[in-house]
Parts: sequence; structure tokens; C-alpha cells
Amino acid sequence: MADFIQLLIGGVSMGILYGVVAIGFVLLWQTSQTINFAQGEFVMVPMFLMVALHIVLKIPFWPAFILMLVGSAILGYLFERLMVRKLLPGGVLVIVIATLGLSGFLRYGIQIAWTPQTLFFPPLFSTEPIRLSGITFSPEDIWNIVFISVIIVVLHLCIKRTKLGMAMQAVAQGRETAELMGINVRHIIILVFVLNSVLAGTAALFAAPIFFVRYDIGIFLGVKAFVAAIIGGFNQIRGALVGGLTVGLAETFAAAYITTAYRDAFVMILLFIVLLIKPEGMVGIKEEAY
Amino acid sequence: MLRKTLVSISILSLLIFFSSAPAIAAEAVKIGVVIEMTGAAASLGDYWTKGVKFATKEINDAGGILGRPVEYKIFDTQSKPPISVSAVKKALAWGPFALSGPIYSSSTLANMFLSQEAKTPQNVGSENWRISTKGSKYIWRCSTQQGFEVPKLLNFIMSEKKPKAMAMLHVNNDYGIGAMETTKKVLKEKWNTELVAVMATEQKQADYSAELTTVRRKNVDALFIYFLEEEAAIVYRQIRKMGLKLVVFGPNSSISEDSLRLGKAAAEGVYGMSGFEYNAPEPNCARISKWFKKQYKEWPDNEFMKGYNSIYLVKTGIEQTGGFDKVKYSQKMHDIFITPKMQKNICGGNLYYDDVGDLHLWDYLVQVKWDGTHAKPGIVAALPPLKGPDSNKKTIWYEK
Amino acid sequence: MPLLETQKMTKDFYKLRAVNQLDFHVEKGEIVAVIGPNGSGKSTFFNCITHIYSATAGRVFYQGRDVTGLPADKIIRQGIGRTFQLIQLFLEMTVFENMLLSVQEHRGSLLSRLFTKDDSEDIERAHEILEFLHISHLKDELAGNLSYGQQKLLDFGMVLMPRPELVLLDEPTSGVEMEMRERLMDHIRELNKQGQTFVVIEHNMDVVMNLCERIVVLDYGEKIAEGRPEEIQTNQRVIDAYFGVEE
Amino acid sequence: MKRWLFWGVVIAILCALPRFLGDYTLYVVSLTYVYTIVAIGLNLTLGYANQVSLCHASFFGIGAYTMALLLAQGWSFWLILPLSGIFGGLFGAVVGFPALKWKDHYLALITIAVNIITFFVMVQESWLTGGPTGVSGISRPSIGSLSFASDFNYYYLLLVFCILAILASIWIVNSKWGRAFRAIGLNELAARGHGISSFNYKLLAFAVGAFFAGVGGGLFAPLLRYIAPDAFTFFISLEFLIMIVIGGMGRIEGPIIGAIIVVMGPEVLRMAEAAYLIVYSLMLILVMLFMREGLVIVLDRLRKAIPARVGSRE
Repeated sequence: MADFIQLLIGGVSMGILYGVVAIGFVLLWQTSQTINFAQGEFVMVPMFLMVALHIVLKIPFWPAFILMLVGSAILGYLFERLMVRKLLPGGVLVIVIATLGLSGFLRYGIQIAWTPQTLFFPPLFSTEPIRLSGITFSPEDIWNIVFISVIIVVLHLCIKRTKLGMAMQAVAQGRETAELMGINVRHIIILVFVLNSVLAGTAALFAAPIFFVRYDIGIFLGVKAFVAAIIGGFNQIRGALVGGLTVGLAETFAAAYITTAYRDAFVMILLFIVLLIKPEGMVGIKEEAY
Repeated sequence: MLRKTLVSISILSLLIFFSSAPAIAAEAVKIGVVIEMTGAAASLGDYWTKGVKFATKEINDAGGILGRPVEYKIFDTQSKPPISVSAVKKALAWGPFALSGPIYSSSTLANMFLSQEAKTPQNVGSENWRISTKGSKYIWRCSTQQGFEVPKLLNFIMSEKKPKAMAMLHVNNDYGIGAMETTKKVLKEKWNTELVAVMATEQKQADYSAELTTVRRKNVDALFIYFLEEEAAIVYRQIRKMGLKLVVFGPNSSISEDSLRLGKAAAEGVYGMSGFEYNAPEPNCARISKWFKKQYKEWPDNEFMKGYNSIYLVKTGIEQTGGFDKVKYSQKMHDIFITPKMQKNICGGNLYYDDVGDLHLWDYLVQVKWDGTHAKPGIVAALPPLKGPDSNKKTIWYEK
Repeated sequence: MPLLETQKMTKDFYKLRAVNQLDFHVEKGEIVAVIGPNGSGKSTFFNCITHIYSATAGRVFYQGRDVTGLPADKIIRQGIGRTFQLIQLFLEMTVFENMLLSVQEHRGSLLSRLFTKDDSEDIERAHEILEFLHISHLKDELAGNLSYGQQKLLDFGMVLMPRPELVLLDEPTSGVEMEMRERLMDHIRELNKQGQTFVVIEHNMDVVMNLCERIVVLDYGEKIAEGRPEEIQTNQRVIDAYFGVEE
Repeated sequence: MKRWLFWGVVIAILCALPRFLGDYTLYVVSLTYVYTIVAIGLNLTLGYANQVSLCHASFFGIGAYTMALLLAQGWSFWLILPLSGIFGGLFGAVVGFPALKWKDHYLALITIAVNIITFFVMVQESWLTGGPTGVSGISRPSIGSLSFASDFNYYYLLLVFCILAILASIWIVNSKWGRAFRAIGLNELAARGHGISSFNYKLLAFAVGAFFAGVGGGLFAPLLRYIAPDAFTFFISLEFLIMIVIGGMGRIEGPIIGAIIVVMGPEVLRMAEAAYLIVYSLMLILVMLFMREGLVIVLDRLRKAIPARVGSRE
């Protein structure tokens, strides 16, 4: 039982990170049918930004964090403005290739412009172990889970309750209808892209002490989050979260109870199963056939 | 107009494409550095090339090799074996005297037959034992191969720490699996025991709670980790976060500067072994590490020393044969005992190269110390090589 | 033995019943119209017969054989041709390629299709049909560049290519100009005389009354009437269904 | 007639090429031939039949491992090469089953999953595959006294197979299969409505595409003389995808242009030293932004422009 809870903590703390990155996939897919293969790099770049601001330039934590989010937002804005807007008419594959190019550009850009080395980022919370009847965990795990959960809940509420959120939902339902309702679809889409990259920036802050700051972490995170989004359901924010947690837990439990050698393969097998039984994802809503 | 443009474009592209053809033979001793500049091992490749750069500068400042300057050119393998083949081909087309790199064993295994065919010495940073079984007379290692490193390390742990239950975590690639095979063999043959758990992990894996829970469940008291630098550091952190008390030990990557810089306090107490340590009682390692620290504001990873040595090996070989004959070089550089007297700048003290190009040298057993701001390797002992003239020497203890 | 028969054909979309317990049959040589208000399940019924949709319940018999659950393409290859309500063409291929595609699967084995070229007979027939439909000058044009009416004709032409015994036409005359409509009807009659059987979904009552010998009326997925044109014209349930009871 | 002359000249140039190429450039061109064959396969699956496959590296790998492992058992290269293709093709047909139900990004993801799983099998099942260190010492074939052991001779073997693959793809595309592939890709509903079996042709599209990839793999192993799982990761599948998209999907010339760009591009760009991968990535973005149909349209424009000029002079 102690082991079980231990694994649960490990799995959830990873899964929730995958989940928050996966939400970005969902947001972009819903509002503009964009599959962003550079999503992982949208986490990696803020990591380096944070190191640059906080550790190299020695700016205090909070101002540095705000600046980093601003930087992420600009990245998201440029991404929409310079790339996606022009690429969308070309269809999904064109976007896939172009974002792959973007992913390489950002990755090698950081490597050349800065460093191929992995950089240290200090933990946000204490990592001293706390023992509780056979279970050992650190405040870092718990706080990560709590903070990210809060962010996701706030995001969810914003989308469900605020006027802006409603507008986003309307755009996701259908562009023409949204336009008829008097919503400025362009602005909403830009907003979603900025939101996505800010979210990724926030994820970067929590991921940096755990993964460390390395230029090639984006591929790893991107693929994991993409799988999470599909498993959970591509058209639901909830889906991304459920998917992330499922991936995190599946990895951990499969590694603990079956074999570690096929750790990543298990996630893929899980993906098969989910797609076979419920192609729209675990909590996704069936899309209308058209 | 159009035709003119077309013609000029095609001529231009032809020029670009063929400009990689062999240049007019210069006086220089050319060394093709085939290395991981991008991809998963880019940071290691970065250290390696810095070592190459420094060694080249040092040799040229001192008048070159037999009066000829050293010139190197970098060829990126992207950390991928097929690309490494094209990189070596490209390097060989440049007409080098020798090659330096790559580090990844899978890349070396893919391209080593090329240097063998071209009869061009290749000094690699790979550690997988299979490389030595391929029968190439043109491969030299710049680090101890797993087949010798693992038994040495296990010797120490088994005889000094006397663990009751040992487990192994290894990275799921040629590097980790090669070591796992050797470990199983050595434990069975020499110590008549087995690992209680063997777990393969992924590169870039960030959560090890599954593995460590198993370790805890099986009451493991000695954990052998065979990882690349970043993953090693992540595991140290998690071992600490789970409050596990056990002996953690690993190969040179687990105590190399990159692991310690990232692992910080969590790395404290980890045992590891390396032939090249910046604070080892070996003057050349210490000397070039100081230079590195001054240059780049941090201590070097041991790949820096290996890259450095890869150039000095070429110098040694040429000087020992007295000319630029690669076949003679190959003959001379096997079963050779390189001492500081023979090559005063080479790192690692007495180096012995056996008849398959495996390196045997004194390895330093270190335990990581934490001084509140930095994790440092604390030298515990110097372990003699398993082969060569020094193999009958006794272990030197620095602290016990 | 009827050429085509359905027994208790039922199709649910989630909780909505689109086709309800429909018994239907066509004799060889007939021209039958299926009519009904919008959303009465006519097209869904066609799609269930040809297994574009899996029917929730019920069976389909063609020439006395049970073809329920066979893949759509296999049912088509039994000798049934059909059009769709929304024209389904290969828009990025030429008109002529479209014509040949519609017949290529009806003969030979899968492997032979890698090695054999199109039959000269098929090519001739494609020319003839295009000629008849007055679109032969467009044969090398991409289907996507055709006007709606022309696409409609092409669609019709493609169905005729493999000489199907039974033809299911989903609104063949909508969007087709008057003159061509007459030609189409003549052609259908002509083919019918030669032994081909037609089932037509149609909104244009002129076409229905002139062309068909028997009419089946659907409403909310149920058959509410069946009979000769003049019987249907006076049937009270049909009038209610079309114009609403309250009126 | 003129066209034959043109192709004759092209082939003559390609035959003469090794005399002028260095060892390294020869290898790059040889590699381009191999990748062209695989990209042709993907072009049939994706470009024509519109079935997204992001696991062509798996098919490629299966071909390569078939070759490497059976050669080690002493089988003849000429016997194994068709087997490489057939094994790849059979596996492709199996992978094709999900395509019956899913398309677009779902299918993309499923095939990514297939690629990742096969990669794990290659790494883990070392009793069969040699594990992560792979298989080395792969020999090259010979016919009678004509040995293809040297890079120089093997180049010609690859050239022949590459030309055969191109001709085969032209044949398939112009056959009823090719037409059915395009039909399924363009409008599945219409295809089924005209008796074209989506079951048969989707599986065929995967099988045929995978067959080419398998043959490519079978030729790749002796070229490198060493194979390891690293050469068959999902990222290699992405490279194949990039090849056909950059070259031009659904065009015969597409995969050829694409393979040339993707294999040679980085090598040529190495001029720019460290920055070459940045330049390459940037190029991907720019091509997608400004030349969505792929570089093949450049060729189309040239074709239009050149005869016009020749004509005006006459």
C-alpha cells in the first residue's frame, strides 16, 4: 500500500506536467485546427529564458517570472502571426511540417546561441523528504501538484465562466457561427495562442527543476503531451488533464509492476487500446461525422 | 536571361557541393573530429571538442608534431549512427592523418570499419565492450571500456562495502545495456551472486519512483546506476527525495562534472570511478582542468580530458614512429606503455594500450563531497589497471 | 422473387430513429419512386441498403441473396449502382478518369488491376455516355471545375458505366436544367425498357408522376403509403405529411 | 523521343558521376538513392492514397533487419531483398488495419505509436536484433564474379534499384491501383459508392508503400554495413514525411526531389558549420509558407519557361 501511494505521487506529479502541456495542444486544435509539433519547444524556450533572467542576470524571482511569461506570450503571438495564419489554409500536414521546422529552429537556435549543456535550475520548493508511515515524499512533489491543479482549475473556470472564455468556446464550436455572434475570431485566436504559450511558460517553471534545463527536452515533452492529449480527448481541456495523468500513472505503474524495459512502449499500447475502444479519447466528446 | 541564371545557379551549386573535395596537401597534420555536436550527446561533444581545441593549440604553440602544425576540422554526427558514417566518410575525404571521436558506441560501431579500411587511426570516446571484438587495428579508446571498468568498480564495492542486495539501473541503450551484461557476468563468475533487480530506464526520463520503489521493496543496500549525466543527477535527487539510504555507485559519467553540477547536494556520497578527474593527484589533468576553469568558469567534464588525449595520442604515435606512416603508427601504438616521460602533457598518468586498442590506466575511485555550494569528487583511492605493466601494483588509498 | 427487398429495416442515430421497420421491395423492370418530406429518412434508407451506414436492425436481400452487412463496395459490385444526395465525385481527377474509375472494380481480380489497362469497351462506353450527356467536350477537365449541373450529369453517367441491374438515384434531377431533365427521364425510360430497374428519390412531382409506376412515401422513417401515382395523389396521409395536419 | 533522350542523358550523367565524386559524396548520393526508394513508398501511401503513415521508418527497419539477420545466416542477398520488401509489406498491411477506421491526426498518432513500439522491440529483443548495438559486419552482394563490395560498385546497384523503383511507382500510379489509391484518398465515400473497396486499397496502399520501404531497408543495411535501432526511430519517419511534403505530395518527382533536399541539404549546408541545422529548419518553414505544393512546382515552372524560350528563338 505504501508503495502504491508512493507510485501514485510519482505518477501524478509527472502526469500533471504532461497534462498542462497537453492542454496547449487542445486549445490550439480546438480554435484553429493547429497541431503544434513545437509545443515542447514552447516549454523549453521559457526554461532557458528563466535561467537567463533569474540566474544569469540575477533578476529576483517574481520579476523574472513575469518577464519570462511576457517573453513566452510574444513567442506565441509571433507564432500565430507569422506562421499559423499563413499556413492554416494548407491543411494539417503543412502545419505539422512547418511546426517541426520551428521545433528544430528553436532547439538548435538555443544550442548554438547559448549552450548544448544541461543547466541547473534551483527547486522551487524544498526537496527534503517527509516520512509518513512508509511513504516518503517531498514538498516539491506535493506543491507542484497543488499549484498546477490550481492553475488548471482557474483556467477551466475562466473558459467556462468569463465572457472571453465563452467567446473562445464559441470559436471552437465553429468560426462562422462565432463571427455571426459578433465575436472577433482573429483576436480570440491570437489570445488562445498567447494563452497557450503562457501556459507552457508556467509549465516550464515547474518542469525546470525536475527535468533540468536542456535544449533537447522539448521533443520528449512534446511527444508525451501529444499522446496525453489524444488519450484523454483532443477536444476537451479536461481530456488533456485526464490524458496527462493517465500517461504519467501508466508509465509509473507499468514500470513498477510489469517491466521498465518497455516503459515508453506501454504508453503507446495504452494509446492503441484507448483509440480502439473510444477513439475520441477517454473523456472526449464524439465529433460529428461530416 | 533565364538561361544565364540557371547556368550560374547550377555552377554555383556544383561548386558548393564539390568544394568539400580534398584540398591541396598542406604541411599540417590533419585530424578529423567526428563528434556529437548536436543531438542527444551534444553537451559531451561540446566538452570533447573543447579538449581537442586546447590540445591543438598547446601542441602548435610548442612547435607542432615533428615540426608540422596540427589542424582539425569538426564533422557533426548528430548523435546518430547513420549520420556518423557519412561524417566519417566526409572526414576521410578531407584526407586526415587521424580521426578523433565519436563518443556514442553505436556510432563508433557503425563507422569504425571505415577507419579500418582507410587505415586511419581513430581515437574514440566509446566504452561499449563490443568495439574491441571487431578486430580493427585502427581503433584506440580514450577511456576505459566497460569490460574492464565494471569489474574494477564491482571489486571495490563488493570487497569494501559488502552489500547484501545489489540492484542496477541502466539507461536503455548500448551504453547501459552493455554495462548491464558485463555486470551480470562479473557478479556471477567472480562473486557468485546476482543482482536482485535490473531496471532499464529511458533517456530523459524524469520520474524514477517506480524503479526506486522497487529498490526499496527489495531492501537493496547498493545501487549500481549506469546513466548519462543528466539522468544520473535526476536519480540522485529522487533518491534523496525518497529518503533512501544506500550505497550508490556508477561509472565515470555518474561522478563527472555535469552530473555533480546538476545533482548538487543530492549527489553527496555517491561512489564512482574515473581515469580522469580534475582534482586527481595527477598533474596533467589538474593542469588542463585549471585552464578550463579559467576559460569557461567551471570545472570540465571528463570528456574534455578524453578529447584532449585523443590529439595527444596522435602526437605520441607519430613521434614514436618518427614519421607519418599510418601502418607503422598502428603497429607501434598497440601494446604500448605511454608514460609521462614519453609524452609529458598526456592526461591520466601511465597509459597502457593493449593489442586491441583498449586503454588501461589507473582509475580514481571517488566519493562525492558536498561543501555547501558545490559537489566535488573526493578522491578515495587509485585503482591499478587490470592489464599492462601497472596491473600488479597495489591500490593506493587516499582516505579510508 | 423481388430484385431487391428489405425486411424491417431500422436505423437509429443515437436516440433518433431515422428509418423505422421499413419493408420495401422492387421487382425487376420497375421504376419506383421513394418520396417524402425533408428528413423523412429517404437518403438514410438508401445508405442502409448499400451499407454506407450499418442498419440497426433488418435485412437486405438482393436477387434473393442476403446481402445484409456486406461491405458497401461489395454490394455495389453485385450490380447495384447509386448516386448520393450530395454529389460525390473525385474532384481532382478528370471527367474521363472519373468515368473509368466507376467501372474498373467490376471485373477482374485485384492483382489483374495492377497489370491490365482499361478495356477498350469501357473506354468506348465512357465516350458514348459522355456524348449522350453532352459533356464529352469536358472529358479532360478536372471534375472540380465543372458546373453543378455538369457534375450532376457526370455523377449519373458514372452510375451507368458498369451497367448495373438496379440503379438507386438520389434526387437525379435537382439542379438540372429543364431540357436535360427531359433527356434524363427519357434515358431512364429507355434503359428501363432494356431491363434496368430504377429506384428514385425525387422531390419534383412532375418527374415522379411521369416516370414511375409505383411510389413509396416515407414520413419519419416509416412507410405511410404505397401505390400507383394516381392513388398517392389522393392519399390523405400523404397530403397530411407534406402539408402538415393542422393546415 | 526527345524525352527519352533527356532521360538517357540524365542516366548517363548518373552513371558517370562516381568517377568525379569523392568517397564521401558518393556515399551521400548512394544514401539519397536508398531514401528515394523509401520516400517513393511513402508517397504511394500518403501522397496518393492519403493514408498518413508516420511509421515508414519501421518498415524501413524491418527490411534492413531482415537483410542483416538473414545475411548473417548465410542466405543470398538476391533472395533476401524480395523478402525484405515482402516482410515490410506484410507488416505494412497489418498496420493498415487501423486506417480502416481512423484518419488524419488519429492515424498519424497510431502510426507514431507503431514506430515507437517497433523501436523498443529492436532495442529490447537482443536475441533477435542484436539490441541497441545493432548488427555489424553486413556484407555486400555479388553476381558471379561481379562484386558489389566496393562503394563504387554498390553505387550502381543502388542506382539500378532506384530507377526500378521510380519506374515501378510510375507503373503503379498509372495502373488501376494507382487510380483507386487516388480515389480512396480523394473521396472515400464516392469510391465505395462505385464499388472500390476501401478495405482492399487502404491495406494495399500501406502494403505497397511498406514494400518499397522494406526494399529500401534491404539495400540500406549493406550500404551502411551496420544497422542499429537508432536508424529507425520515429524521427526518421518524420524525415521521410518531410521528404515527400517538401518535394511535392502525390507527384512522381516529389519523393526524388525531397530525398535530394533532405539528405543532401544538410550536407551542403554544412558550409554554415554549426548553424546548418538552423538553416535547414528555417528552410522547412519557408517552403511550407511559400511553396506549399512542394518544390516540384519550381520544376513545373521551369518546364513551362524553357520550351517557351526555345520556341521563341526558332
